[in-house]
Amino acid sequence: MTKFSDKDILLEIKDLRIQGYSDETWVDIIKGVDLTLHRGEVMGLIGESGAGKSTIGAAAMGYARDGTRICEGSSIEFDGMELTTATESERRALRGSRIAYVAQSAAASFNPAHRIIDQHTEAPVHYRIKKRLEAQEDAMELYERLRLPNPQEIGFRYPHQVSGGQLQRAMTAMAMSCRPDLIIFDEPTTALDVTTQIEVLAAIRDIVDQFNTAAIYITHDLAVVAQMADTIKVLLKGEEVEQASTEEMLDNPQEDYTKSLWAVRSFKRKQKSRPTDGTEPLISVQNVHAAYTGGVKVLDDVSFDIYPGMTVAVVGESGSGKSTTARVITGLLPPMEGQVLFKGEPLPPKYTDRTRDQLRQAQMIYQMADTALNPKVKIHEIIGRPAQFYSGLKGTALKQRVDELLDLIELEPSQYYNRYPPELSGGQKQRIGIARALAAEPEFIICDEVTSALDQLVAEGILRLLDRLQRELGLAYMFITHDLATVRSIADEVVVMQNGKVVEQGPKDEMFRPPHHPYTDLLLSSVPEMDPNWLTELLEERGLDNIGEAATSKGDAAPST
Amino acid sequence: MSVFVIGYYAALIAASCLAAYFNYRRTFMLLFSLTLVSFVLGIIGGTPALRVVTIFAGALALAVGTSYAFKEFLVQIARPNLAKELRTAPLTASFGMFVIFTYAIAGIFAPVIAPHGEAEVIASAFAPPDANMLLGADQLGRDVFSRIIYGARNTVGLALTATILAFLMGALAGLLAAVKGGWFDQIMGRAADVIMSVPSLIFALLMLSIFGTSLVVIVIVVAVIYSPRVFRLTRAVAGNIVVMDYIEAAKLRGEGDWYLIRREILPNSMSPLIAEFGLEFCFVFLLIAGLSFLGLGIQPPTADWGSMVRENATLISFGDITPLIPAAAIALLTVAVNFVVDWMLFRSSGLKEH
Amino acid sequence: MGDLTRLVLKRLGLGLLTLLVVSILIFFAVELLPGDIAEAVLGQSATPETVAEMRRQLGLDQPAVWRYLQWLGGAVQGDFGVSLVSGEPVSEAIGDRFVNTLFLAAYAAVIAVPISIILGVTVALLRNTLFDRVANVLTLTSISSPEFFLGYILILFLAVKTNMFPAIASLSSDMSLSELLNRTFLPALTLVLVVTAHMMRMTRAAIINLLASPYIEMARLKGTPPWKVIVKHALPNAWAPIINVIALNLAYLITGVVLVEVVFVYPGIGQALVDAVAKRDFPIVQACCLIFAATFILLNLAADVGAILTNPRLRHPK
Amino acid sequence: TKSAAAAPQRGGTFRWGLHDGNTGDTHDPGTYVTRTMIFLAHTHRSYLTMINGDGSLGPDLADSWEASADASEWTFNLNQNASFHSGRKVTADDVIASLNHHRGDETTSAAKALLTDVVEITKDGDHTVKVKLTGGNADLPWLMTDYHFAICPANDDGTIDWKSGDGSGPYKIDSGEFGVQFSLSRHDGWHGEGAWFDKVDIITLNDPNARQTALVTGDVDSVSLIELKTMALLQRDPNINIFNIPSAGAITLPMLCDTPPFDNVDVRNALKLSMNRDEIIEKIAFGAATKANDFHHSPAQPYWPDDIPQREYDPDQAKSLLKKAGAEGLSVSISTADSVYAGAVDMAVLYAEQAKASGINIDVVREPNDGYYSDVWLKKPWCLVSWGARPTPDVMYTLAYKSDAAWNESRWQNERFNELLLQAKAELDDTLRAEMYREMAMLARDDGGTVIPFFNNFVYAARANVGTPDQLAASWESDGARAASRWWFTS
Ligand SMILES: Nc1ncnc2c1ncn2[C@@H]1O[C@H](COP(=O)(O)OP(=O)(O)OP(=O)(O)O)[C@@H](O)[C@H]1O
Ligand SMILES: Nc1ncnc2c1ncn2[C@@H]1O[C@H](COP(=O)(O)OP(=O)(O)OP(=O)(O)O)[C@@H](O)[C@H]1O
Ligand SMILES: [Mg+2]
Ligand SMILES: [Mg+2]
Repeated sequence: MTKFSDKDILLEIKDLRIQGYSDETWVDIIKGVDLTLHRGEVMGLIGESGAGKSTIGAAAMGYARDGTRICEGSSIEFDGMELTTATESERRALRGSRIAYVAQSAAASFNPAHRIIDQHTEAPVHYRIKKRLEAQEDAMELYERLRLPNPQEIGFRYPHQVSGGQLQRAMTAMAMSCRPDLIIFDEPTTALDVTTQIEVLAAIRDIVDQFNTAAIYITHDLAVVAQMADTIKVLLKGEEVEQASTEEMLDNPQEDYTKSLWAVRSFKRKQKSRPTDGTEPLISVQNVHAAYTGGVKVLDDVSFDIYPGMTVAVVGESGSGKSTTARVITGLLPPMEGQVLFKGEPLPPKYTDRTRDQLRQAQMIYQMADTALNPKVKIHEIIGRPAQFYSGLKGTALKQRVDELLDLIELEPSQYYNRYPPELSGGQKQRIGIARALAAEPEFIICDEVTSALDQLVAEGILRLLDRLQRELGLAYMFITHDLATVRSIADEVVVMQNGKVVEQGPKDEMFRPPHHPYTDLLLSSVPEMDPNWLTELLEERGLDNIGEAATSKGDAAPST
Repeated sequence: MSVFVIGYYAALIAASCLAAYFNYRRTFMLLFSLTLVSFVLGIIGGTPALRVVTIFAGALALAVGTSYAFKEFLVQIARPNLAKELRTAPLTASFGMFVIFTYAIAGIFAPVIAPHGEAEVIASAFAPPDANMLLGADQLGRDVFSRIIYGARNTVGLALTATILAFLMGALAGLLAAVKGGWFDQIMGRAADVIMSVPSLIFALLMLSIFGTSLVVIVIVVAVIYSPRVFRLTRAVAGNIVVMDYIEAAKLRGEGDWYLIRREILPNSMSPLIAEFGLEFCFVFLLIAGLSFLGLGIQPPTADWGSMVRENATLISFGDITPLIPAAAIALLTVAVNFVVDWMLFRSSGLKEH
Repeated sequence: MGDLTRLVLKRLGLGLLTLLVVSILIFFAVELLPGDIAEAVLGQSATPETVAEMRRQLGLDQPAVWRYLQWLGGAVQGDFGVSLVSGEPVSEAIGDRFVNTLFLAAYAAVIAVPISIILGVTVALLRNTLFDRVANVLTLTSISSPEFFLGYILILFLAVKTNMFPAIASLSSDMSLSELLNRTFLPALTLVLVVTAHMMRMTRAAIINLLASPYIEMARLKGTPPWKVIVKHALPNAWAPIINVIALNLAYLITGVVLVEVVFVYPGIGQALVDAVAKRDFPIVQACCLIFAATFILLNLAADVGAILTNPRLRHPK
Repeated sequence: TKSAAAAPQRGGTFRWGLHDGNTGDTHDPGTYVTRTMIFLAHTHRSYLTMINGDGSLGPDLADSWEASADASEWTFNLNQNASFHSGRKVTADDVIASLNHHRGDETTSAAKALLTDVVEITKDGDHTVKVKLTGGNADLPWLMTDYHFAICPANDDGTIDWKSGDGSGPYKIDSGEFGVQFSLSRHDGWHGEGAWFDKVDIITLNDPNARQTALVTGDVDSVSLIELKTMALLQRDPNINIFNIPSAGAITLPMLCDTPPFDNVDVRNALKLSMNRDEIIEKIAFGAATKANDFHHSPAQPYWPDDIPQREYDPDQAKSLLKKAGAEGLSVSISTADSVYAGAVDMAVLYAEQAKASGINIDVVREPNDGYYSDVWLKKPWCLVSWGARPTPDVMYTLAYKSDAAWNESRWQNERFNELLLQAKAELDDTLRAEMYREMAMLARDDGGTVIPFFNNFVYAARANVGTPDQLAASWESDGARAASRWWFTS
């Protein structure tokens, strides 16, 4: 609080209360939060999913998101103007020009129908701040500052022609287009992988510094916010837990909840090693080459083994072929060459040719629980179906099995038995996905980025659950991820992939000990650490140009699904 | 200035003041603009114009009241889950449900409700309404009200059967095409093109002339004419669903096509299909009415709204409203169905605004 | 763009196949219709000998398959035969009428398409307000009575009572364009009323369906005014379904307006088709149906191409 | 009729809306079937004879005609002034070729049946035609008014040129499109009297509403058919005159007399007694009809027997007849279609209601309009038929009641009736002939298989500024289809 004087207050929120409409009633989402932001200050807003971070961010613009309303008695004062009582058009006049917003997923928030630059110039032209051509030139300048490749040309592309990291930077540039006093970043890097995340973080930090713009940086990742913010505010269920300057917060968290956030990263389990008694590997991927129809080769001579009861982590940046490997194993994508052995027996390449039992043995847990669970099917049927299908359970036996599974994933059966997936939280959905895989009683489960869409507390819970199940049921996991922190905590062996090739593999502890393959090195060093100076140091170490490199080399990467 | 006129303005102004006092801004704006409009109307049209406004407003208020009460009623009797959904329904939607409900009752209990038989000749041609015949008589001296009631059973029954059949055929083919893909998809797509590219009246004429004009044939022919549209829609919707991970998961489990369609895809494609149902239903009505242009529709003396409009349509040219009554019956149902559909669409859009 | 050309060519090829199937279907359907041209032409006064004689003269005594192949042989070379009744070449018999139909369809479309899109956008903007409800009730009411009845009502008010437009749309070759537009205004208006509701509701639904998207919220957060959010941000992404419904309705305007033609005595192709079916004049029926099918195929193709052109993802693949 | 007959005057374009036309129409007189073509034929072509406004037979192309004593040979003397629109004079060759168009094995003419008893047609000089018959036929000159027998120019090979649309009628075709509209202008060399209008536009208006509004708005000057339902409403318009002319056209309900239960005469009579004709005329024809008595001979035709008692609605007697026939609780179905007659389906429904009183259940089956006369008529045991007006009872009876007639729609066989028919045909003495027709009427009424509810009137209309003769012909709508040559504009 020392850095900024009280005269420079830009935004002052007092006793903010926001209600959301659900189930025909208004429920409190934000229960009286105060917030003071000075010019040039960056405030980090953290808290678990659903804490109300985005809602506060929008409220700072005087905007109540669809289905929410700001209650009377709240006060939002922006630069001397009271937003709660201002008319809609007065409030609208601020948006884009004086307060800008950077959305969580740039890919979804850019309008697919217009070129990036047209969306960029929309606000300045609308507010008559700049002429279109001027605005375009300014955009190119901003692109350059944000180290986007081809700054002269990239704006004339459509959003789908640009990679996720680049879009996120273009979004930041767009927010800058009117040189606003305040930018709200709503989890701008959650959808990006570690290597890309760094570039975006660096770009945001630069631009905010350069223009002395105030910012609210919303995230659920403490390590990230540590790099960005001057002050940090921790939220829980719509209420403030504590607020302090970044250093203070990191060194000396006061509240239990904040401390628990720290503890997440401490989960670690003992590493197991391969059985030495000559047991055959459960799954053996042998010299697999694969391509999607009509496309280029996606997998190039991939081989690795997975032994019973062990966890093999497959890491690599987006588009490196991790999911494709999983598809080959499950038989969704027959390989061009090579084969997959199950306990030494070759599996038919196409899943339609596999027997029911072969299908049962290899189950998959998907990354996006939202798309992996049918929203119109009740929980008990989602979980019960594999049990019914493979084991022929019926009636009370089936119900008992479903209850058992629900118990296993720590969801109270009586409460969740009849719910539909949309009525669950992200973590709960992911648990249902796990239960569905378990219901088949497999020996082997593929976990495709099961934690990347979840916040850390929940993700931690899932990892513990998987670990417990492995211990109790002796399962083998193939754990696809790009998050090395997760790898550290759960893996026994690691396979690193890049551009469809396995670049390195071995037991975890070896992998985390230098020397590495340069790519592994890049991955490892990109995982943010809880040190406020980590990013600065890393950038110095790598040199600015290197980061840009990492972004362009995978401009084509498809967003992971 | 009659008592009516004074009362009229007094009521309006009082209501406006009340609304203003209690801070109902929209209600106030509505009421007060009505007051202002009424001044103009009163000057131009005199008391009769005001009466029309009153009747109109009264009818509207009645409709609003009924809808509100009906919604509360439904909320009370529905299961908790359903009740929760119903509570979100706007008044228009509950009005729609009320009308549909009324039509259903009228259709199911037609013989009990209708004072006369649908074919019974009881008066002279075009006899005016009286205590016995609420809406007067038609060209043969049959009670129009009774025929409207029976029409609800015949027309709606037929249209409903035909539409449902069209949806069964179209949706099933669309789902299968989406799941199977490949040549099956192609063949079904081309077949749909062929059916759609023959004008529907001609298609109906050809089919009905060849296979006869029994009710069953009519239903099947109408269903065949409309199923390609449903097919295309379903195919498009299901096409978006089959790429979802949960479908992949089910396929990996080794599930058959039938299970995929029934348990996984269908529940997720319901809402666009239902929305389409609202309009198709109305088109089916009209096609059946159009069939009677070719002498192919429902057999006489069965009452059918479309034919009732047709039979006396020329009277409208002389300002006689006889044909408007069945036309209004159709229009009311169409509007009602689409009000409900609008609500479903709105829900599926994920918007929550008020 | 190479992909687009390939798509168009492929679809055109499939379209030809569809036409072939349609022609087979129509031929045998007409063949299966009870009665034949001889009985139809002679009507009530047909006697077995005259009917037999007429059949012989028209070559109807040959096997159906043979006659179909003969027709097909001609059609492939662009000769669609002569009307069995009048002996006139098919192109002469229906050429003018098709032009008339196209004119009326274009007239109606030029009014209906912009109106329904503008109305659709407006009701999407003012969704769930009184305006929305009223617009919906009105358009829905207009499609819920048979189109001929709608025509009668328009005639009553605009022709008989106020004498603003002529009640019958008979054409002559020496009319000026404005006279033509005036003469055909009522049938065009009827058609407009018939097709507007569908297109308007689809526009509304397609737009509303997008309003919960993140980029719409983003647009709002950029300070874009509500109408601009709809017009600039939602509409461009909603084109695909809208274009499809427009195509469907345009096809209807060309192929489905027999009743309107009858009511307004408009010499269009629909009337010609119905007459030809009544007379079992196979070459005419076939030609009309093929024209209709081709229209339908082309419009569908245009809709698909339109959907691609309005979607940058498809227009500029990576 | 409302309009007073003022002195006719020349000028104007007569726009004439006709109620039935088809894109597939042609100028071939052998296949005339729609009203548009029939009326057009009466406007641009000529016939040998014509029916006058007062119902008598008058000259057209033939100045005069005489029969041999047994009426088996007829001579027609042609008008020497008559010429085709092309300018060529009308000769005996044209007449012979035109009549031969409907004869012989090669013909596809619908009128073939009418000329089966013609043995030979010869000429006697350029302007005399002789027709030789197998037996006597006193009605041959009447027969020549049939709409098929339009005279067209002959080709050299004895066929006719019908395609060009040339004729010798009062107006010549300037332009036209079948099923849509024809424009005609006066043929200055016409041999007849009248043709007051300068031009005539014939417009096909199939839709009843289109006809009425066109008349009301003045888009046409006259229409050939008014929908009966709205007749009374239209009558209120002071600018419009409605003509309501009793005709010889009839609605018939033929039962196949060789098919049970109609093979029992008591059943047939019970059905005839179960019809309340007054109510049907009131509700279906809206009064515009003449009550019929189950024999197909109308007051608008010559020799009508006026002393036959009218059959009335009598459910009780019907019941007792049914009892006698052992057919109580009779259930039959009747086929009908909308296209037969406006209100045909309604009529059947109403009849079914009336017959309930006799304990008869009539099931109304609506058949498709399309192909009604080829699929239903003469095939289904009981159906509803509409007959155009025929000039004489002989033509009508020969066509549809003679036991071996192709169109004996009820398959009624009656020796005595056939005998009388042949006798009457050749009988030139009017009193004797009338006597025979009376007996035939009684036979048809009491034994025949056809229920005839009414003879429908022709109801058509013109705008008030159209002048008409005092008497309007009852052979077709619009003054015997000759409005174009008989009417005029008054102002
Ligand atoms: N329209 C609404 N109606 C009812 N509840 C809502 C609505 N919008 C949000 N909420 C609830 O408000 C709470 C806060 O939501 P918000 O989006 O602000 O969370 P967040 O902290 O941004 O979470 P995340 O990290 O998942 O983005 C959540 O519990 C959410 O379910
Ligand atoms: N269905 C598909 N058709 C064609 N190409 C595909 C398809 N799915 C993926 N690809 C391509 O294959 C490559 C590897 O994709 P894959 O999904 O295996 O990557 P990943 O390592 O799982 O990435 P992420 O971390 O983003 O999930 C990418 O270049 C991608 O664009
Ligand atoms: Mg959020
Ligand atoms: Mg992946």
